Amino acid sequence: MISILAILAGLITATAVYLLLRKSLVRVIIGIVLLGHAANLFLFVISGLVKANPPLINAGNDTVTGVSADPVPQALILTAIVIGFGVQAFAIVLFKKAHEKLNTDSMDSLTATDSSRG
Amino acid sequence: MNNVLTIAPLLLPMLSGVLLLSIKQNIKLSTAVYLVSSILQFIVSSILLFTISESKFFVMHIGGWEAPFGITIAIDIAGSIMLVAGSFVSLAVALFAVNTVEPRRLQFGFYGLTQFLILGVNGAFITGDIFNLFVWFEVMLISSFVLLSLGAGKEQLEGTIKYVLLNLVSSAFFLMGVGILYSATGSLNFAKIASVAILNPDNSLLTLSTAFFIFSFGMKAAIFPVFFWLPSSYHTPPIVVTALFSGLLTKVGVFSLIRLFTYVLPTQQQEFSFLLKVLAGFTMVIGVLGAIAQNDVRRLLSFHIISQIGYMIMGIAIGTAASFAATIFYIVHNMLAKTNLFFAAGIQNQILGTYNLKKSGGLYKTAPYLSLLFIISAFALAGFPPLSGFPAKLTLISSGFSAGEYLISGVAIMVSFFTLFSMVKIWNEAYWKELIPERSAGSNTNKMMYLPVILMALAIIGTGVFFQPIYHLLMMAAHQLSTPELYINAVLGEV
Amino acid sequence: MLIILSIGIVVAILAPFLVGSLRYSKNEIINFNLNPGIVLSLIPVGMFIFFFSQIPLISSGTIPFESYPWIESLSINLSFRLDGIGLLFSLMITGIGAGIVLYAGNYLNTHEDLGKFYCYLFLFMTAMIGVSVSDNFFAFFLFWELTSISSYLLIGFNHKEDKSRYSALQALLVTGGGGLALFAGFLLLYTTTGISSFSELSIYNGTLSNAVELSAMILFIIGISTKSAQMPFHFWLPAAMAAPTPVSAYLHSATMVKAGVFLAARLNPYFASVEYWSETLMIIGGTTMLIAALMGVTQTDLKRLLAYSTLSVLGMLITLIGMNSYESLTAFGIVVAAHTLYKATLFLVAGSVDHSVHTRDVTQLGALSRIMPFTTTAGALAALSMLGVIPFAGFLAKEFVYESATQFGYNTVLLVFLFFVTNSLLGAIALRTGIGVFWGKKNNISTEHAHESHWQIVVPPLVFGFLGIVLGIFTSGTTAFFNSVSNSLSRSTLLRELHLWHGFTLILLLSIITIVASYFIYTTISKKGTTPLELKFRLLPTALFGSFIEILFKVAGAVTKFFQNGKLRWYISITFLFAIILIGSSLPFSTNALTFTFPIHVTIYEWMLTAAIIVALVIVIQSNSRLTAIAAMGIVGYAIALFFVLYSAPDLALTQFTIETLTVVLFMFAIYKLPKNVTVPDRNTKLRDASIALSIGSIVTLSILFATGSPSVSELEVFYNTRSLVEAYGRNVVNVIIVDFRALDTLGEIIVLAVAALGIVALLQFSKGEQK
Amino acid sequence: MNSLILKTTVRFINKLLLLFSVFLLLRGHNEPGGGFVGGLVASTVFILYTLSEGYKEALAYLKVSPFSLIIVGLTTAILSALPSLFLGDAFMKAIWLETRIPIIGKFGTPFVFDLGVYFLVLGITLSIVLSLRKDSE
Repeated sequence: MISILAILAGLITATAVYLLLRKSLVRVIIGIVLLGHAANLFLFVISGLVKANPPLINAGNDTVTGVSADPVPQALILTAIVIGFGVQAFAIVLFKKAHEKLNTDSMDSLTATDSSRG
Repeated sequence: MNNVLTIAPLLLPMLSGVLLLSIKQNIKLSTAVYLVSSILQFIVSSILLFTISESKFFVMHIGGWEAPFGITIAIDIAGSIMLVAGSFVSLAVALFAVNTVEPRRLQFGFYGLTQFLILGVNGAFITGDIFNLFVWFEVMLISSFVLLSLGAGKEQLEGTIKYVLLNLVSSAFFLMGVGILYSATGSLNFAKIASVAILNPDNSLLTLSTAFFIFSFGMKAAIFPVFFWLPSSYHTPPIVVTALFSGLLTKVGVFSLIRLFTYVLPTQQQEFSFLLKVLAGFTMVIGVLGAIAQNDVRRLLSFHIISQIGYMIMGIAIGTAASFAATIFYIVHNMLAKTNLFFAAGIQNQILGTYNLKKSGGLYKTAPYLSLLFIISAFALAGFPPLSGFPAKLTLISSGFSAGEYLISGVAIMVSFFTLFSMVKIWNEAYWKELIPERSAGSNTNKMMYLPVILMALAIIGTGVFFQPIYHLLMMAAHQLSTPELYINAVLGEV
Repeated sequence: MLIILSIGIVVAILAPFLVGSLRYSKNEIINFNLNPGIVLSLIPVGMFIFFFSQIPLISSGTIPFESYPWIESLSINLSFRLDGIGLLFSLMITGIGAGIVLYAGNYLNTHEDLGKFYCYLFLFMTAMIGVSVSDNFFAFFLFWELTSISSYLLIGFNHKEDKSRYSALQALLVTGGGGLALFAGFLLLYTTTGISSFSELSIYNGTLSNAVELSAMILFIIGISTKSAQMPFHFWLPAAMAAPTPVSAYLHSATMVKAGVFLAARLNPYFASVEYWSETLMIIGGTTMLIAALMGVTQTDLKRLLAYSTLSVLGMLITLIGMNSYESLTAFGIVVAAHTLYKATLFLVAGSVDHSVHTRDVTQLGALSRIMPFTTTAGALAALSMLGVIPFAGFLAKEFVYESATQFGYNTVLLVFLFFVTNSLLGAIALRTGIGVFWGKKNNISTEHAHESHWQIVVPPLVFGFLGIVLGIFTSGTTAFFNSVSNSLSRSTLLRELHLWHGFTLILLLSIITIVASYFIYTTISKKGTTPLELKFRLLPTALFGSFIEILFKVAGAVTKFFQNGKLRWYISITFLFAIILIGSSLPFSTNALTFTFPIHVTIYEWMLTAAIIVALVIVIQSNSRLTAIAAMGIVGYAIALFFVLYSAPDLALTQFTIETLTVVLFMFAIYKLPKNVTVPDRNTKLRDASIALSIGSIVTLSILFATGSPSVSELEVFYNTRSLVEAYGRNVVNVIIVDFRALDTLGEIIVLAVAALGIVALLQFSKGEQK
Repeated sequence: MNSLILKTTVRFINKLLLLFSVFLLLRGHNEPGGGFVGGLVASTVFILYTLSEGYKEALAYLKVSPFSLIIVGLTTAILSALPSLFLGDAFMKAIWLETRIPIIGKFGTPFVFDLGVYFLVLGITLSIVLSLRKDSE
């Protein structure tokens, strides 16, 4: 299953990259969200998969029993998801605002800050 | 006491950040708190630097969980040098900000945001954990996003979009690098990873994760060819924000690269040395050419940041103790000189109402003190003795010569020629050229605006003139950096 | 010597205030006209007296040495050594300096920037003394660069004129570039030998590799040639005449331009034994002295005439060092001294004339001897010295030059001829500038308002002019001193008596013929401006420099436009291409095995989820409707959450579900009002982007497959699983990690959230509030 | 959205959701849940209220500004990290009460920290959603 998920992570990344290269602001921002998903999935898959044994300590035990999922990447991904959410939320609103102010949906028209007319 | 001192670089900006946010509507009070906190942070980090040179490392295991299980904060000499320089820059920025930032921005939490930015920067300087580094990067990034977009002007929004997109890509790759590293070593702690890496220098997964990190940190440091976000965005916010960014942000990327090749994966430096040299050369050259092509002071200086980053990358690429020492000082020198040039540009804009060099002029006559302050920073950047840029270039290039790296050192020397040229370009246009109609300096500048500029200029002169004790410190820092065993022992305990 | 240098710096800093207060007191408090030039000239006079008093000591062979630590660990010290040549230069700098300070006090009396002028001038003077006495390479470099900076500021003194600014830029770039070469040269010697001072270098007996020796030599020669305006870097010097005349007199004839020559002299004790050093210097110097004299003689502007003759003499000095014979090194010291005296005088005289008659064109000037008797006297004294008439110092200098040429082992005839031609041309220039202006026929200028200049302008050149005779007559008294000068230029020590009169020799005959030839040339060339020769050798390099700047701008513009073209999509493409190259090339194909296993034990749920994600991805890419794309994006997120459920990560799943929902809600709030703007990319763009995307995707997939090769239980996992309940009192290990084991991450995380929220509110409300 | 059904439903469901969010927060240390998810669920209460009544009413229903929730959350979280420092221990070292408290179980600074997260998440979600809502009106 690792192989499938690895390919999936690759496909999500590829889609994200493809979207980042599109003109439309909306697609670019979707690309950003997908890239975040890909990175999280990457982190998840790369540290191995364990089915149906979450890192929880059952009543009566002092430690996690059996071959359980590694809690470390889970904790990292949790943090990464939340951070990613914060940053993406900002980016979404930024795009909305930019669209309102600049009145464009095209990435290609965002060239004002690099023209050397200054 | 050492406990408090170790966590203070995080605790102080964190506390003052929250405090400043909660009192943001009261401008007088928050200004006072902001200044006091900035001064305090500088004092504390200086105390840290003075005390650390005796006991070598300040290590704290957050939450009391021993390394490598918890998150470790480990301050070395290099880190504390960065803290002092960083807090000095932010103090100067604070002094500049209280005189220039308009109340509206303050009501939206400008002061607090700068504190969180500094929190992220400090965290990146002192953390001993790779994922924690990611978190501090994000703290720094989101604060910079908000500072950059605050005000929501058209250009600002556009610049922020470019900045945000490219940096988010870099964050995603950072995370992937962490994943590979964890999978390869089973740890997130620098020292632990390093000890594993030293035992298995041939582990090719380490090389792979290093590539991810070089990409991500390189992007943050704005090296060739991933510097685009910087010139697109740095000139759009108010100049004080640009000054703060130029002093801190890219340097964090560079410093993280140093960390990567010293305390995390010291065995990988050799592997990437050649690539880094190539990148360093291109970064220097493309950056300075970009600077020459500009007519807007802020853009010119922004491209300059890139060019100067190339020098630091060169130091990392050479990878000797001497070159690490030189790179650390080069970062400090650049923080000072660059920030000050942006300040000077800001005052220039206050007087002339424009950043455009074609429309500028007359400052030599109308603002003689500004002229002096500008020329100190500009010549420092070009490496004239006895200003800070001289020992910076001297140590860096001599470390290159000593290591037999003549080609890249030669490029570095050539680029200083063009650096000089671009600085003189500003001088000729904005200062010497006659401006008709003439504007007088007194019209809309606040005398207090000069205070941080003078402070910085004194620091530029001081670090150049009194370089001997600094050099001593640098050599101790470099000794730590080039002997990862010291770090490993300090963090993990004698094994 | 540190004291002298410190005084110089302090005076430089105080000068603007002094000038300001003197001007103020003149108007307001005391009605006493004290010119700042008079006050300030006392400083260099004092310094001169100090250096003068050192002559007996130095002549006796003693070399005072002081050293102050600067960056000891790098062997960078402020170490000073006052040897013969250092003393000679210090005397020149302070002596001429005193005159210049006095002179400028009147010459620029009314100039608004007089204060700044003195500041730069004293900075320069200090820097020059520093150059002369520094022993440590880096101390030397410090002062060397300071001369470049102060010279830059002085050349651009009339900064409002485009021409001044351009000339200053030219001078700074050429000398600054040379400075960098010098820096590299010093560093090269330092890093390969550990030597950091001239005195160590001059007795260095170790061996350097040929490559190091050759590159250091080339670097130094670049430094020397740029500073001393040798071919092909000579063009900045005539342009530097844009500076006020006292500056030209001081920097660009008497002192700064000699710094390069001085460096050659300083390095000569070691480098004389290095292959090609002497030959290179002779070729460069010889070319420069001949061509500059040829170019100079036809000039019509007084300052230009003098500038070219300076160039020529600088070439001669370089040649003399290159010859490296005992005679030539003795001649070197005397030529330096004689040239300084007569050239400073002539420049000051030119300034005086310009000040009075308001032209510097020799074809217009003439018959000023009646109107300006003192200026005339000074001019004549200097011209006679330059012409080489007995008993002037210039005569002595010429004698020694000819002697060293005739005594030189090979190519004697060529050398003698070269010196003869150059000297004759220089003599003609002397006649044009020092004689023709005053005694020639009265030309078509109005001399109605012409007058003799103020004493402050007349006295310095007169004194210098007279010193030219004094030096000539008291030759024998200076023997010991000039011997100490020549001894500091080479490793050997030989003593030699100096006499003004050598009897009737071949050399005397040569001297006489030279004067005759000079007169002949002077009468032949009546009026001429720019000649084809000058076009080739001045304007060409100037034009080359100009086009260098132009090309630089063009290249810089083009490169910048190429990389930073404003197109975000280009930036992203390049960024990903970089990732592909950097990371792709680090993939461990050769060492690690891919852990690709065919999915056998895969449940139907997993296949469904996989299919859902793939379909959603296709929809995201293909769909023209935003809403559909956003919904499909949500499906990807939810499917991942379900994978988290399947693979034992309930907390992740919970968070992913809520976050995904929130993100979609945010999208709806923010985006759904946006207008539809469907642009279909063309096939090529699609293909290009798809290949970038797929490359990155494969890198991600391959990285995972390579890295999951050796699954092992990490010690972290074990630690957390066993301690979570016992020490942190929680059964949910992931949550315990988040709030306890790695709580600092979470603290950072919530700060990110807080700042993001703050930023979002600011984005939405900032401009709104402004409108109200 | 002035649907009466929605309004009634929201009023009924709100109390339940709020209770659920506290439940999630409390059990987080032992079962999936925690301050973050709890905070998010709590915020849906007010988001639903915004949808049914409007953002001004939602603000009134909340009684405090979302921004002050952020500050409270941040302050709580940071304060929970400090006591150990005063005791000379490492930053953020957990301090636990000896006695167990009903429902929560062991009470200690990590719980306070999680509480801070809860408030902060509630605050940020609301400030984002409400200001977006305000912006589009």
